[in-house]
Amino acid sequence: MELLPKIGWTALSLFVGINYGFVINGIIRKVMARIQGRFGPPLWQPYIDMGKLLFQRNSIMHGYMHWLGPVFRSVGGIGVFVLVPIVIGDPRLAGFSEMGDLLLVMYFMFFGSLGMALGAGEGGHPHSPIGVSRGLSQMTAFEVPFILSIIALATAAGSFDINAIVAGQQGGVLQWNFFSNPFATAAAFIALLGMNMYAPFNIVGAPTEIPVGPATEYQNTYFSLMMIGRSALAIGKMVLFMNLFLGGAHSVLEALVKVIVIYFWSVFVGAVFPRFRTEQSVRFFLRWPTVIGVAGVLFAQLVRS
Amino acid sequence: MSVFDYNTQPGFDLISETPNAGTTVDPKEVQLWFGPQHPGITGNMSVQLWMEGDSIKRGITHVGYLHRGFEKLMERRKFIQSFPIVCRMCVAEPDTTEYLLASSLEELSGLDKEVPEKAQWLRTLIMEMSRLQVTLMVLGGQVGTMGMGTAPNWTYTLRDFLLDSFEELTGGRVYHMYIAYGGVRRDLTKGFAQRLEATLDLIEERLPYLDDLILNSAVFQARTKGVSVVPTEWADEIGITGPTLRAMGVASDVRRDYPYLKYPELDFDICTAEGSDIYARTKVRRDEISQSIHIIRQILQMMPHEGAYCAKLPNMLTWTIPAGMTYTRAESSRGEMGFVMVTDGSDKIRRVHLRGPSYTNAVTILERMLPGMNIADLSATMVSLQTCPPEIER
Amino acid sequence: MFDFNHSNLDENGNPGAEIVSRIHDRFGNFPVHVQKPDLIRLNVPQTDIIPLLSWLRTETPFVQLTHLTAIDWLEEDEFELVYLITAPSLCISLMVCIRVNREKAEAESVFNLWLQAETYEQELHEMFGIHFPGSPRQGVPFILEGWQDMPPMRRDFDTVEYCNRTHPERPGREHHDSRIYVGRKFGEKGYLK
Amino acid sequence: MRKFDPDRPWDLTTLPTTMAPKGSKPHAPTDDRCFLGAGDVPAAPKLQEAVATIKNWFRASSLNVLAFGTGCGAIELRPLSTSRFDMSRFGISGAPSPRQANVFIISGYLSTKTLKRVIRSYEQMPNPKWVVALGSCTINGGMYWDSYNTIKVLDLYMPVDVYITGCMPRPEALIAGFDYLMQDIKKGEANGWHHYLENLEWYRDNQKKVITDWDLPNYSW
Repeated sequence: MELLPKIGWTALSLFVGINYGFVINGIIRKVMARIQGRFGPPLWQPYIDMGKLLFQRNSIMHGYMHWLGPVFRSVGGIGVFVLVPIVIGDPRLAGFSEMGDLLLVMYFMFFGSLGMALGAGEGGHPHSPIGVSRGLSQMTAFEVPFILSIIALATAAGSFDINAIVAGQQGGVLQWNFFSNPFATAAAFIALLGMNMYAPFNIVGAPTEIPVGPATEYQNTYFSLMMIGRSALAIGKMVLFMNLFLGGAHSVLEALVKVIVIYFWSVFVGAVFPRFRTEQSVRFFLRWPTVIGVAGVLFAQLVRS
Repeated sequence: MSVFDYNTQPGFDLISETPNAGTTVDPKEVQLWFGPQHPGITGNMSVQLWMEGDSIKRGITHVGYLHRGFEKLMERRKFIQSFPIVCRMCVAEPDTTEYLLASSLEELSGLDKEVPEKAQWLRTLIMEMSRLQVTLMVLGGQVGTMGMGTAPNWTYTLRDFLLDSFEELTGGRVYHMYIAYGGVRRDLTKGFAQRLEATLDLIEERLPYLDDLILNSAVFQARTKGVSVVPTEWADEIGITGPTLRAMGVASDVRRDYPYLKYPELDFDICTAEGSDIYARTKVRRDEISQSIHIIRQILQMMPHEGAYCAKLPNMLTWTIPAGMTYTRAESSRGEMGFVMVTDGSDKIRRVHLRGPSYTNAVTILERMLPGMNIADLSATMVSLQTCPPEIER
Repeated sequence: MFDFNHSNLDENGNPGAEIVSRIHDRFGNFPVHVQKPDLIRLNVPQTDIIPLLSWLRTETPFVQLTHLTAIDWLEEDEFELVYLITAPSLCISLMVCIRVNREKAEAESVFNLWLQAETYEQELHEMFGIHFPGSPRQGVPFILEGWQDMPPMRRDFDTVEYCNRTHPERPGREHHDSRIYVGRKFGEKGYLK
Repeated sequence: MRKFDPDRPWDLTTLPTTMAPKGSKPHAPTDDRCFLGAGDVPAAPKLQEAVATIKNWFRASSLNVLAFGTGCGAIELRPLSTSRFDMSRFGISGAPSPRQANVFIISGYLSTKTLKRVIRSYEQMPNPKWVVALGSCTINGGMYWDSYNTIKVLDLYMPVDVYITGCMPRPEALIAGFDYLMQDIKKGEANGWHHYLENLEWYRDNQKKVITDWDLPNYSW
């Protein structure tokens, strides 16, 4: 496909993806409210919040690095989103997936948080470094089972290319990695709980401990940029999980449904748990999920040989 | 004799808040104010922390943000004018302080023998309802400090149904001013018992779900077991009372030890737990909810339906009380509360001083538990000790 | 530790008689007032307070300091300090009262016996100006911040005058006595006799 | 940057965005390019009005309340935010840090010690911001009219947009108060924050009269 239309289609899908993230965010707020016995905010509340953030004024700035933090964060999210194919065999909705593989996607997932950490540290509030250290230690911990699970999938598919992994799962539901390698799936979905930062792993911005964490000093427009980045990253991650474990999607509708199903896995877990302490969270990920991940790698080797 | 040497803050001068001469400040140390503007703080107080990474090296409690000088104001008011003041001493649980004021002045004036039977039952009822609603609030707040929104929403709603009963009985949701000299202000309304019973049934029905969310939750147990242990030897040294003491396994309760009102006639257990950590204190609170429900049901059954609810009173604007000094106590949801009450024969209180459990819990105990604590546990610890700042500074 | 149990009752069924006679034997005849069965008030000279409290803390069941407060007897030019000591095993409290001079208000600290006395003494120092030498945090601001007047809980501190001087009022408000408003509505007296 | 026109108070775009009050030395950079809306091109009045209406609608529909329970009224904020009354229905939610809040609920009497922290938190909130004051105590001192440690009239020390009477106001009263606030914001009349900046010296004088150990900066950024 020509580069220019490709950029156009990717930008369009990014726009739709970010908006879908906002919609899902509204649904989540509503669902959480219903679980808690509340009526909940209107579905379009994320859009109103976004508009309000844009129309408030910033009153403080801690240097340009501080300002760049949300930019890095959004770049990370957008990077993940554009590198993941959305619909199988549709070059318009494949993004730039043939130009990068899983490792690049994972790099972008890490990159956003690192950039945010750099910017947040500039704020100077003690909550920021505490939140950053919490977030980075938890991230390093959940990366272990996640990477093990990805190694297992790559072993089975023989490649780190997402398109190849998706192609290997075609031909029936039982061909999905969700069923063909349950160990890798379990490890990755537990790691997903940590990535999505719902309870019990919402230790970064824990409001009763270190309010807002790294983002303590961030304000309106910074926040709106972070909302965009977070939305792109969340949808990108869900699409990635859909491709890795649920056999990709054959149509846009299928993709939308699978994304919301994967998303609500962590939302429902988050509704019924308090949060861990940092070291408990790290210990959690390095214990059973890691063992399951190793089992997933061995299982993949066994099946292959 | 002290288990705690005060000078565990080496080289630090508390008055000027600066390091003493000749000592160096650890460059890794960060000073952090936990409150007063902080969602995790209980009420309006603050803890000044010196942190090293995630863990606290030492800290000081600062109170006084809510000081209104109640005791000074009550020296200027007539006896009847003191009621609106005392109930604001502890916002969440106003009935205990109302009872303390009424009973201490009744004792000094000799009015206590004239309080009718029914008034005593009604006082017992409202004090137990008040304990129940605070305990519900704290039980949800305990897990709310650990980031779960579901359980606090449920318990706050259950508490709100109880507040409806308060409103029906007294006219106020939060501040009741129900207990008056010589009895109470108002009789039960028609059908009140049935409606309160329905609320109690609802609470009892929801309790198993709350258990699953809170006490039986693996994450909650991991967060709370063995955390913020109050050493048993502090019980005498610091004068700990209430759920904090009962969580050490000591069955101590003012309702049983210094019987007042109708509690001697009621059948209830004193809930204790072992471990003296946050989990034990939460468990004590959870069990007390069941006990309170049990007590309220008994009261509703045993209460006489006929009779006066208030004694014949002298003219409140010219009422004088002979000189005397006494101490009255009652069990609040946090522990022993008491009034030192002094009168001098005039129509005003000479001196009144509130003794509250938060005084020791929030300052003496908390400051001694801070070194080595993780900042993630601070908020949970404060809720489990039930620190209530308006009671400390009044 | 002497043997103390509920069988040592006086004719009124008051278990406190034993401890009172013990204190009288050891420290001399203090005036005693039995306020109620579980509350006994002792008026003690200032010099005897620390020996008495140490003895109570170490050799009797009276191990808890429940409360420490002060009363300002302006007419007699004295402060009265009230130590409320409780025996949890017996469920009896002792109110030990001492009088200190108001001009040179100073009393010995009981921080060495009970840890939480530190906070009570800090508050009394701030609110009454009673100094407890040796107690930590004497002079550390506890409740008030930037207070420059006399300690506010003293009887001769006039809160209304202070309030009118520092905190301005909303214009249009004439009185704070509700009786005047009621009087305008219901008659001159304002209330029914 | 254009001058603020008192005849057009709804026109929030005329305000300087970096908000450096007279006589203060902001340690925030004065580089206007970092701040959104600084380079607004003057548009036709009709268009400006329309833009301001849209902005105000968004601001009114998403209010973030600062988590600072200054007095007893804070106990009714919990029922307000939980299942029974649920303020999130109206787009009101909490904000743990003053940097992200735009509504300050003064929940009752203010002691002078708290007033200092309140002023600091208030100034740290980004503009536009609104103050809701609860209870009789903030209006005229209420039952604490003769207390030596509480202030009597809140609007001498900070601008108040909505007063809610009662001691303490019920959650329904709070919802009604928020409704008034939202209507005022939509009409562009809730301009207390702007009044504060314009009359900062007067407010400062009043504040320094009650806070005897004044150690705050000229303006807490």
